[in-house]
Amino acid sequence: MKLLEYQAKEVLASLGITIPPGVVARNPDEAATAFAKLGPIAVKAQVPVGGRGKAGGIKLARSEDEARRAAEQIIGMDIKGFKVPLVYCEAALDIAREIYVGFTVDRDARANVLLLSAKGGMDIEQVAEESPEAIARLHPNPWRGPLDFELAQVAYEAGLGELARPLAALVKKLYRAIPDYDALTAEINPLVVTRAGDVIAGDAKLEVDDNAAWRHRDLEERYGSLLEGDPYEVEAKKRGLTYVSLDGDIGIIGNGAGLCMGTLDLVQRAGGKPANFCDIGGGAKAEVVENALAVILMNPKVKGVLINVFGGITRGDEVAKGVVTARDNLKMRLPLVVRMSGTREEEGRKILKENGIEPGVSGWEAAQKIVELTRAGVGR
Amino acid sequence: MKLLEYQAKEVLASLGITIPPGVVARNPDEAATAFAKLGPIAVKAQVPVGGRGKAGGIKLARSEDEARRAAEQIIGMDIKGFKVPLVYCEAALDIAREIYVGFTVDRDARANVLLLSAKGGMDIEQVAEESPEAIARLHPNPWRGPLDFELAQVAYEAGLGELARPLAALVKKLYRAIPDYDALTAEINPLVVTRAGDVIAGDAKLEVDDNAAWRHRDLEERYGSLLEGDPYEVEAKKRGLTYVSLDGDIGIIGNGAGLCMGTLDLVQRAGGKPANFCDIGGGAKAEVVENALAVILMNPKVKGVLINVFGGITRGDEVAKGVVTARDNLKMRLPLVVRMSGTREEEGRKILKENGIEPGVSGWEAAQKIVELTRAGVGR
Amino acid sequence: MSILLDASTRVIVQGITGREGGFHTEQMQELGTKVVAGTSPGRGGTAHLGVPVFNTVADAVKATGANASGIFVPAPFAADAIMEAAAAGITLIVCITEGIPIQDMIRVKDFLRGYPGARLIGANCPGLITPGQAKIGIIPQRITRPGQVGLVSRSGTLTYEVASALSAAGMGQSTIVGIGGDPVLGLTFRDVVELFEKDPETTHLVLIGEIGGSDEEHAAELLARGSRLKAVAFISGRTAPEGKRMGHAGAIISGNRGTARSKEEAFQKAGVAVAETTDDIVGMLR
Amino acid sequence: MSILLDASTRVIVQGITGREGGFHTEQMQELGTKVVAGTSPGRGGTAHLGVPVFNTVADAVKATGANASGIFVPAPFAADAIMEAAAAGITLIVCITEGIPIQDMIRVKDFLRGYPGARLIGANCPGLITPGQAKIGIIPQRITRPGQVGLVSRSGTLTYEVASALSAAGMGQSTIVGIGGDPVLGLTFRDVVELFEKDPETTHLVLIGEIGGSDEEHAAELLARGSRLKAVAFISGRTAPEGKRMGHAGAIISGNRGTARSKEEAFQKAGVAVAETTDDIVGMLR
Repeated sequence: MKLLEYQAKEVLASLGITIPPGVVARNPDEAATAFAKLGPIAVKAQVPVGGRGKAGGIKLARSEDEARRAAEQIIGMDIKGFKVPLVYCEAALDIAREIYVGFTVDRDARANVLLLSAKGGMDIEQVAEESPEAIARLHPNPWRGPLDFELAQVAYEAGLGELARPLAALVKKLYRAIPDYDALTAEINPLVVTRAGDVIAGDAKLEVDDNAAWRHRDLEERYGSLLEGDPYEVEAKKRGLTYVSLDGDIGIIGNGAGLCMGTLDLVQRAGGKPANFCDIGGGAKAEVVENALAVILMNPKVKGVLINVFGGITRGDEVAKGVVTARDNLKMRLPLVVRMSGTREEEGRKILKENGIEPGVSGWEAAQKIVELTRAGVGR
Repeated sequence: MKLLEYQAKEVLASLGITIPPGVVARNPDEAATAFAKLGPIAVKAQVPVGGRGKAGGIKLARSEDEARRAAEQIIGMDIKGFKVPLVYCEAALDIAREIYVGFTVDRDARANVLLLSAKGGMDIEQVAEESPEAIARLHPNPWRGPLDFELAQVAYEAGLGELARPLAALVKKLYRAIPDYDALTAEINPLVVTRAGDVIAGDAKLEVDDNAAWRHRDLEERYGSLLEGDPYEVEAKKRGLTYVSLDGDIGIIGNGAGLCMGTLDLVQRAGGKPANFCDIGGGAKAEVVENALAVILMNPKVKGVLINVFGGITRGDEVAKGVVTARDNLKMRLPLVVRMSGTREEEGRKILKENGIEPGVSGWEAAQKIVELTRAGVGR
Repeated sequence: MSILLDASTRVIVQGITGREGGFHTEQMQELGTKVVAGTSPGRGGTAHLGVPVFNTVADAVKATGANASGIFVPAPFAADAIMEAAAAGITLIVCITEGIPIQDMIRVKDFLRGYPGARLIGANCPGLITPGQAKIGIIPQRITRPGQVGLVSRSGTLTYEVASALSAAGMGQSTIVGIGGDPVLGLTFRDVVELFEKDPETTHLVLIGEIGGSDEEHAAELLARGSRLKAVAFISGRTAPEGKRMGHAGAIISGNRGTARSKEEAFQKAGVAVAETTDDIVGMLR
Repeated sequence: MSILLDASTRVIVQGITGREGGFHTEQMQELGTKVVAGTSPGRGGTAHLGVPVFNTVADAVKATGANASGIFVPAPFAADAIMEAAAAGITLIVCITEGIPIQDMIRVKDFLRGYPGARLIGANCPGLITPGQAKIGIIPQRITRPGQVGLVSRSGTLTYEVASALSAAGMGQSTIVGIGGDPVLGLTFRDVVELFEKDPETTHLVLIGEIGGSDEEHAAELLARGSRLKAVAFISGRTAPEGKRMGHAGAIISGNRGTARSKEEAFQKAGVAVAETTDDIVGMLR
């Protein structure tokens, strides 16, 4: 779960990190009120993706009128597929310098990594590419957390030695987001050092591990409803499916992430364009298949669906029956190709054929079939 | 700092542990009010030592009148040298069984140890002696804290397997007293399992490391004033001295705990009885010596004082001058023997003699001298 | 004739009384796996599926001399179960459970440093099987047959695909290891490849990788130093769009790292044939 | 001719710019100790007492090849300083600081398990000295002289007493180690005795113990297995009342454990002479 900026800042504030005074505004009037309260403000689009500045999602307002106009322009805007639901109006800071500080999971090290750089306010991936030496790194022990001497070392490495103490204090607070909130990313960019010497979170990113949602029901209750991005992904999540929207027109269902990704590859190789990634996990119960089909069919761009199920233990005839039932319940008319294997796979294929569904023996064969059928526009 | 029962319980409650409803009473009226509020109560003397039950410091009250009388009897009582400042009135529990659970520092293992026993409500040292197998032990890793499987194991070992889950939850909360409050001891005895199946702290002991007082100023502010035990120890603490009251009549001052203890041994060997242990630490500045002497002279039982200072780096003449000044400032008339060594120790001894203070060349000689002088009753 | 696991391995099942644990224990027993015990807190002293049940792994190890464990407990308890197994002296720990929080696994990985003898497979993996001898996990024995191909894979169902195809073509397997697709896991490709190199009965190697991370690249580096195994690699997710997380499997690419291309190039550089589809693997392996 | 420390040991001082650190660094230099650097956060790049100052121990080790450290930082920072030294590769860490919270030291002890090459002396100790060669800490060199008596002690001032008496009697010392009196500390009596056993130049041994804990008993157990050293032990606190904590030193007795009697009996059983007062030690050692 990727929190919005103002949500992430609320969490950081609860960990003891200083954030600028700010107010959420859902309409231009509220933005004007925010200005009245805070004075000059930045009006910022709240979307769970980066790059909103370049997309025009951040505007400075030096009057109530400007605040109102900024909110008018930003709310409802589309930024990388996310419709902006509200803006965050934040008091302008007296910036002396900007620092980058963030934790993320370093997959290769199987550990969390702290990244610290004097080049704050910039895209850290770009900094990493252009001047990797400008980023100091620390892999804290996951039970101990970062130790004082480690934080001092990394501050000196980053050329921020004179700020070693306030930085260590801040980083230890930021680190708490990992054990306390299962953060996969906890980033402050820029971390603003004001001319008064205070250290304040200028922006904040916080991604909470979905696998740990059961430990953080409170977060989901407080913030979850606002995090709607892609409508199909939202719907799929509600139905307990692992689903990612893509750009194409062929719906894909598979069991297992690897098989599912492999199926995307095959469809693309056969000249088609997948509309999604949808992993229904082990087994292949009728109910789950129906849920997956229902979500895929919500998308009007979809012209056909390929189901690729490897039945390790599941029986082929059962999978076939399930698919038929799901299709019938949903009154689906688009081309449907099903490739499955497992015990009784031939019986399964027979059932499919009898019900007007194209069976495939191999994934590659099935991929070619669905591409062919969707090109022909069957069912439309 | 050993907290009183009600203070320890407040801390445990802040860690999420269930405690019985209770009220502090400073006089019989407040105890009566507590009864009115809580019904049948235990009226418990609040002193930072064990064994108050045997000393008559705990009484059950089944009426306002009984509550009043119990408080009357208990408040002001002397329990092992502690004058009872107040009582804690606690609602009686519906006890199904009593368990012992506690953390303490296992010096030999250089680690904290969890002790868990189905024999709750008893003196755990007695249980340890009589049936050591009745106590299950766990040394949690100090960075990780106790892990779930470790807690399950120790619960089964203690014969408390059927309570493994609630016990694990409780012990993890109790453990927080270690990292959060620098607890040296955090003990719940008895841990009461009610007939309703709830797990409640019947009594609580919490000792906070004095070395970590700077991390827990809040605790000292909230509770410190009530923890007055021996008045000389309290006074010494205020003056920053390491002081322990003993039963005899010869005041002892030394620099270094080992030397100081060794001096006690020598005095006892020479037939005397030390009145205290007082370690003034490295060096031996006049001001510190004066503070130590002042505290020792508060005790009317003291008939003479022995100062034993090994001057590793300190100069003997300076120590001598400091002692003389301290004695004069305090107008001390009791016998004073000073044994010191270091550079210029002979000059130092000369200064002492000139000022009517007995110098000693070795600790043993000095110990014999002070015993002799106090027996003679010089200065009284 | 195998790595990690054979008919003599003494296996316990953590969570044996659960639905999944019970079902797969029976499958494991059917193949001949020496399942010596199960654990289920509060059920100690009973029996299930013909084996004794203990409250703790320590008890089970003490009573049965078990040296391997299959973990089928729910995600909130799985990290603890892995640590319990390691602390009890289990040297092969196979965690099938999916959906374990990443931070739990990061802590587990550090915990395991204290138990250098313990090997973890998974979590979120199908486990491993030595065809005809034993399995821990959920790989269907029906699609395997004994032989000389070592198979190591990050994906469950793709493993089954390939094993099926190999068996159908008469190419049996020495051991099949599903290492799991989570970002933080136990044995890596490289670890498993090293074991296959040392197993004289394994002559061929199939690696099934995925986008994300650099584990495939590290295995390729090892193979580049020279290998006696005839190897074919396959990477799934080559057409996955950048920056999208493909399922809990954690397959995600950022920048140039962890792309299918970088992995395929690493294998090619190491002299390992790279298959374009799983259907091609059998033919390329011959 | 010594254990742990000699004239070739390359020493840094953590907290060199502090009052204590500075004073004792000068003393250490006066004896000839090879002090190669100091650390003081924010003072990196400067010099103090003729040696370069670094911000971190890692920097100091990198620049000077230091292998030992004396720690003179205030108690709230001391545990971190010990861990910093170990992590930077220092193998002899001597922590003089007193008043470190016990829980900090318990965490440090566990941290040091990850650095088996690092030896910690203290905290809350006077450090160690190899007379005529080098010292780390605060033992006054004036009262020592080179020789063949190994001296290990939990108490600071009692150490000085005994060293003085030995030196005055013409019995020089190979190395004097003040291990400190805190309940949770680094090297124990047993560890130091083992080192003296292996040092061919040490022929005599003096142990100065204290009530509390079982470290003296453990050293006695080792000596009971046979020792080439002529040894005398002394235990202070024999008349301390039960259950009273004697100063920060943590000397406390509960039940029968850790009493002066149990320690003295352990030494006697091991064939080690036990002195009744420190004044008796020299005579008994001859």
